[in-house]
Amino acid sequence: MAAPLLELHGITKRFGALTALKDLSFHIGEGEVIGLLGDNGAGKSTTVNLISGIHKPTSGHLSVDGKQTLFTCRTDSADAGIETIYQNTALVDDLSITRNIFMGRERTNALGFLKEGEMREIAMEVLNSAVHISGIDSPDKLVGDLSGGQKQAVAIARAVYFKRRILMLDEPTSALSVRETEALLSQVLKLKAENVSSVLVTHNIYHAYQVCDRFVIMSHGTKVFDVAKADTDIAQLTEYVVLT
Amino acid sequence: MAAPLLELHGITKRFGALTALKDLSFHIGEGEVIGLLGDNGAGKSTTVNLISGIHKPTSGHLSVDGKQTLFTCRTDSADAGIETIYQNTALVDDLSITRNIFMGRERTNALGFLKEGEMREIAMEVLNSAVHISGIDSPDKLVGDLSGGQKQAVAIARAVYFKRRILMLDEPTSALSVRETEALLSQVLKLKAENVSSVLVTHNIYHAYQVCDRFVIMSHGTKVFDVAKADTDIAQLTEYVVLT
Amino acid sequence: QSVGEDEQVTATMIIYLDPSVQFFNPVVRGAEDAAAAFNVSLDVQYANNDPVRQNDLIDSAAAAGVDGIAVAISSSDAFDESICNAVDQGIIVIGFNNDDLEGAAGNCRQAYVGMDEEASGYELGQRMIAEFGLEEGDVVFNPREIPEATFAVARGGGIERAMDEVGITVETVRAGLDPAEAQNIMTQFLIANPDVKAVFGTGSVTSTVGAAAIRDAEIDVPFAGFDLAVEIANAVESGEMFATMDQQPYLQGYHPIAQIALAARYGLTPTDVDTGQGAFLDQSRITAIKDLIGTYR
Amino acid sequence: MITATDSGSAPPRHGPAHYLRRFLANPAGSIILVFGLIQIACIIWALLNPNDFRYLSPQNLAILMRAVPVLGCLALGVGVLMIAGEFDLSVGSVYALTAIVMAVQVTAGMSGFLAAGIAIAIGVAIGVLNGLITLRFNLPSFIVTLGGLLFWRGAVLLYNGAVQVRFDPEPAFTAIFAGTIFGLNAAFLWFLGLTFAFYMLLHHHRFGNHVFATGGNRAAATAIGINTGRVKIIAFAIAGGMAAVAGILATARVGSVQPGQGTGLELQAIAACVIGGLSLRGGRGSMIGVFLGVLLIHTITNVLLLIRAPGFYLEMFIAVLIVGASILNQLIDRRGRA
Amino acid sequence: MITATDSGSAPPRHGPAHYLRRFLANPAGSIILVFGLIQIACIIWALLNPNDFRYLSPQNLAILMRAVPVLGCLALGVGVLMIAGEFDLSVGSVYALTAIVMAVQVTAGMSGFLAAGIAIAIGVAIGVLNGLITLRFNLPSFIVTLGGLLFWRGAVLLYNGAVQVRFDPEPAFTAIFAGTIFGLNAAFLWFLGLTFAFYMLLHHHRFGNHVFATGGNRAAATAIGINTGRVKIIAFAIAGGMAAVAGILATARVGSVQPGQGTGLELQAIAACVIGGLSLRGGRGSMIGVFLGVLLIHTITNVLLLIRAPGFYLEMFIAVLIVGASILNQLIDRRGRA
Ligand SMILES: Nc1ncnc2c1ncn2[C@@H]1O[C@H](COP(=O)(O)OP(=O)(O)OP(=O)(O)O)[C@@H](O)[C@H]1O
Ligand SMILES: Nc1ncnc2c1ncn2[C@@H]1O[C@H](COP(=O)(O)OP(=O)(O)OP(=O)(O)O)[C@@H](O)[C@H]1O
Ligand SMILES: [Mg+2]
Ligand SMILES: [Mg+2]
Repeated sequence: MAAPLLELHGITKRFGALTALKDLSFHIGEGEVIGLLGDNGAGKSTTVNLISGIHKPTSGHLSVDGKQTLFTCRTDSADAGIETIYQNTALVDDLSITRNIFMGRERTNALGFLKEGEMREIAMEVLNSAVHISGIDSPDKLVGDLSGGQKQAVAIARAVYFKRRILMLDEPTSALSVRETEALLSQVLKLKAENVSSVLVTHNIYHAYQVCDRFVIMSHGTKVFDVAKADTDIAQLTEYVVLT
Repeated sequence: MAAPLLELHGITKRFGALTALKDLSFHIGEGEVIGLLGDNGAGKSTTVNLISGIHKPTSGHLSVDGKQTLFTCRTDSADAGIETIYQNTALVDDLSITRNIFMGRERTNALGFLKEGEMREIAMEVLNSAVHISGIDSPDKLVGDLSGGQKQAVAIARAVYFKRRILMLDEPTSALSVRETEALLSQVLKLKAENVSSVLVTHNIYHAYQVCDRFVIMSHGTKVFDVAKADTDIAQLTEYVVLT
Repeated sequence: QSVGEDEQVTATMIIYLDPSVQFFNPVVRGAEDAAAAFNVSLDVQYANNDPVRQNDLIDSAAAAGVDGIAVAISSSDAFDESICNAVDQGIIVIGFNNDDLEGAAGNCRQAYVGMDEEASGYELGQRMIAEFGLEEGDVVFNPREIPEATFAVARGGGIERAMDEVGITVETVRAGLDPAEAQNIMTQFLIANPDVKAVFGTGSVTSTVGAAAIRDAEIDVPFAGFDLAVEIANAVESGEMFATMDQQPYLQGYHPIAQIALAARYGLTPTDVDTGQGAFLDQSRITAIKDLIGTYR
Repeated sequence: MITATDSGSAPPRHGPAHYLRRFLANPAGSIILVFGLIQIACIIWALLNPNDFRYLSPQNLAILMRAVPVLGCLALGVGVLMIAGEFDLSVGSVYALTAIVMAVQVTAGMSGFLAAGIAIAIGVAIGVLNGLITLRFNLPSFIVTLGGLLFWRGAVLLYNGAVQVRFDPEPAFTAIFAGTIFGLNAAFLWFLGLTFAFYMLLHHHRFGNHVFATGGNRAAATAIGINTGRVKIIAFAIAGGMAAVAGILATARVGSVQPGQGTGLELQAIAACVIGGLSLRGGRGSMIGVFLGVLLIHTITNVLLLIRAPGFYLEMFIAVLIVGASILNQLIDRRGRA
Repeated sequence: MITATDSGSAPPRHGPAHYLRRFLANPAGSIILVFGLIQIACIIWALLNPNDFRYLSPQNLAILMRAVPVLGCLALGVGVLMIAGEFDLSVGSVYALTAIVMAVQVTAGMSGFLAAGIAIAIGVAIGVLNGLITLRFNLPSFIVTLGGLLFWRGAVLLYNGAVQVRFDPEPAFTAIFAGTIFGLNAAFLWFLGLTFAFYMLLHHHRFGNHVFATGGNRAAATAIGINTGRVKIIAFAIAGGMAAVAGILATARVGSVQPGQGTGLELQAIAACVIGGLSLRGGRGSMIGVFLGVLLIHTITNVLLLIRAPGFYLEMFIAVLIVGASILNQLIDRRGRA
């Protein structure tokens, strides 16, 4: 088999005196959907941020396509084809939906001036197709005026639109309604069919079981279980998540 | 039957041009657990904020124990015995867990000086009993350094500790792990046994069905369904939430 | 006294405004020349127009153990205690540029070197009245950089006294220290008040831009001011400006330091010096002085 | 979808209230309205009393055009930086320093244009330095640039002592920066042009989008891949460079530089920005707002001088009117949203 | 539970690095360390060169005690307000105004104590007014108090003209506010006492908890039932009142008031707070930090004066040293957290 898309090797991450991740290793294969599960404070978001280049590991390293590397900022991870939906959504409240979606990846002409009409249209289209969120009548609305679920939908729309090789989803459905949650999960499967891998962080084991191919369960900053869907069932997963 | 604990009468709430709630009426009985369901942007959080005194209605009014009233600030609703877990947690990141829990309701001596030792002990106890959250080793930790679920646990601990007559829970489990979610739901039932009413906002209909006595389903700012648990089932609820 | 023939005398000069005020350039130069001539180790400090800070400076100089202090006594009351403490400690204190309004009776300083700014304002006012025939009922304009600063109160007060005597009204406005902004404000005032019969600068900023403001407002009135700068000298020379008042600041720096050195080394008693003779500079006198501006004038 | 009206399927018809509301939803909407109302009041009054209130006299209009650009250029630069979430208190000192350097060089025989270029380069360099210290050591820019305020003010004295410097450039220089073009003051045209350039840069260019994102939520902007450090440093450089431009315009006009000039301009520039609707916390505002904020401050002073308000207490009236205009702005703004 | 060490069940033993880290985790930890280091350096130097560097001479210690309280009191008040999330730029003007009013009243025959009470009442009233305007119209306090800066400076002139006023209160007044008690300067004792009072109020009293909550996250504080408007107004009142206290101490010491005094003090006070670790965005900081910030600024000036640094460039040195101290502070702070 070819080298995995992305691999973590013995990653440790400390915040001052607190060790959030301890010697964590796992890999993400091509077209694979991984469920990253674990208790609150287990280190799931820290792992996602690390893979996105927001946090730098205290020790350990990553490899992309088998080549050892380190992400020092978000641009590095974007270059590696990683797109992330952050737990805290990472949106700028004072900017419009369109501008949030295209933030840092604006469509511009040769001089750097924005193609506003074009971006606006795409934004509207993405919002309507990727997530069927209600109540957003205009892509010019400020993100700060949206409801919790609407904000999350914008973050999802952005990541889905720019996805390339790996999509990281940190509790993407926490504020979503039943209908939108279903839509998102089927998006993940659709992307998988397009050979985009995903890492889904969630506390809902049913959702994870519904779409994931493999499960990585974390506890207190370490990996305690790493199993393919075929080799496990919901009961066992629940047991691992709850009891470790 | 006695007058309900709290009743909403024809509440309308506008934000500028947007009508978030339109002629909304429902009531909360004594010792009743209500599931407030609905799509993203349906107006659930707006309803919760309104009952908590954060938003003032554009028209309509409330009644508490049958007496007509209007909450103009959070203190009014606290006087009426309402305690809220907000969707955005409403915590001050730069303060410690203890200070967040006792914010605005500090234990002080006659001169207003804080009884820090006492509050610290209670905080620790509440965190350990109300929600069994992991990773919080000290109530002196700053809330800003906590994980998403840990923050939510602090907000829950605060509301549960100060609960009196009605507990409003706006998507309280969105960031919680399986274990903590179970703990919270059983808390709600325990409080019901102590005659504390609850309003649970959630997108997880299974959770709602597990603990609620009655369901209010909202769509586009209006109530579309109001039904006792005995008269419905999960399938019908899902249908209403998803299709309206 | 305490300092030997070959030892350095130490002295601190304390100026009440901030270092960017041009007026004190010749003062400092005079002090430095005296320091070089009399083997004095001199440091110059600036109080930035804050009496509390000036107290700190006097006290700090005393604490550092200098032999003498030259200080602009810009307040009649604020520095009495600090100066008396320094004198009690055996330090020679000489006032310059500004003195206690009660003179030697109001303060422990041993001598004063300077002139009377109120008097120079009064003199300029009288000369303008005489030269341009200002009369009762007229209005004159006297913009002030910082109206509450001592120099502005004294000079402006002198002008007002001269005008009052004839029944002329003095209009004033805060102009600030920024020349461009001062010029704007003065121009706008002149546009609004076309009946102004004469304009008086107060400090170096208003005196420098006054002629240009009159030009901008498209009116033609006489103008006079205070202090010396190349622009001011040019304006006086070209006739755009009637005259400017100077007070020989070089001497206000030279004398105090020289006197401190002589008093510390030989016990000579410091004495008052009046530097205000020959303050009035008009077209007839300006050319001779022009080249010395910024150094000795 | 939640709609504002119950009009069903027919396209809703909009009354004037609707358009007013849409106009006010524009970030600079309410300040445009306030400014417009004040101008209309002044103009009507001036037409009724042409002799007592010479607001519309050619001299007064000329003064307006000459007076506004200095504060205006400072405020544009400071405004960009404020939107990016940082302060620059050193602009007043940089303004004085660059002007002095330019004047001294011209006196020494350099061409005015070259000297102006050097002045701008120095301003930009100081801005970059402020930015590097702020970011490298994670300090509040308030402290760093307060240090800059004192330091560069001292550097002025170190460079050329406490003496006023004459500025006598070639006539072409004066014509381009202080002359009259098409009947308009050249400095004012520069200011207009720069306002337009900054408007385009901030509101319709990629860089501006990054500035708003950086100031609005730095953590989110970083998480999404914007190099917020670089954005901030460029914004610092712009503030420093615009301080130098202000110095050039002021010096070309007055023909001399005073070492103490520019004191307090930093607060005035920030005030103009805040009046124009910029948030002190960054991430919010518009360049048109800054432009009108500057014009509003000047109009207020101008009107007070024209109606011969007692000059001694002028600042009191200015204070009252500035706060009053801000209140009016806020009330209109609230009405637009409610 | 996630633990820092792998030590298993035995209680971990702590090395000095552990205690240093715990000390630095204290909000004022790193400024205490920076201040201590600078003091130790000065003291060693003074002991080695007792004649050239008279840092430890009784006279110099007396100056320290006389000089610190004025800026100190201003900074304490401004600091409380900054933690609550607002600015007050008018404190310098309020300081001058209240001092003038007090001096004029005493000259007119009033008792010094009564006049001081009136001064404080005026300061508090102005603070409340600032607060009401800021909150009622939802304006940035920056603009409102910038208006206040200009307005009250003008009011000084309106009240008593541009003349300085003698202050000759009863001897008891001078003894209590500027005399010597137990060998210590009375004003300094007041400052110490006020620092302690503010420390208790902010860090161990309910009100302080509300101040931190209001400044840290106003929406959350409101949602949880804190009357954030009231908290802010009280904080404004404290800032105004402390400006008056600073005026009283300054006037009692100097014996006269100048109408222009106090210009620029607002920025110095904010600088002292920021150096002491307060955030410009509110919600963070400690009163001990403010106290040490003031002492640090003064120590720097004092040392420069004692070594007779050239006054012409004094502010440049001060700027460099302030920024340097902030950098040191930040580096130590970061080390404590890393
Ligand atoms: N910036 C930080 N500073 C200090 N501690 C942090 C920081 N970020 C996270 N932590 C700590 O690291 C641990 C892991 O946090 P993380 O956010 O990764 O948990 P998580 O698994 O995502 O939890 P949740 O399910 O609640 O989101 C927690 O104990 C948290 O308190
Ligand atoms: N402060 C506000 N200003 C303007 N519009 C707002 C504001 N708060 C909410 N809204 C709008 O009101 C509508 C209802 O919002 P609300 O937060 O009540 O939804 P919700 O039912 O809680 O949704 P979710 O499940 O996503 O949390 C949304 O369309 C939202 O955009
Ligand atoms: Mg997480
Ligand atoms: Mg909600």
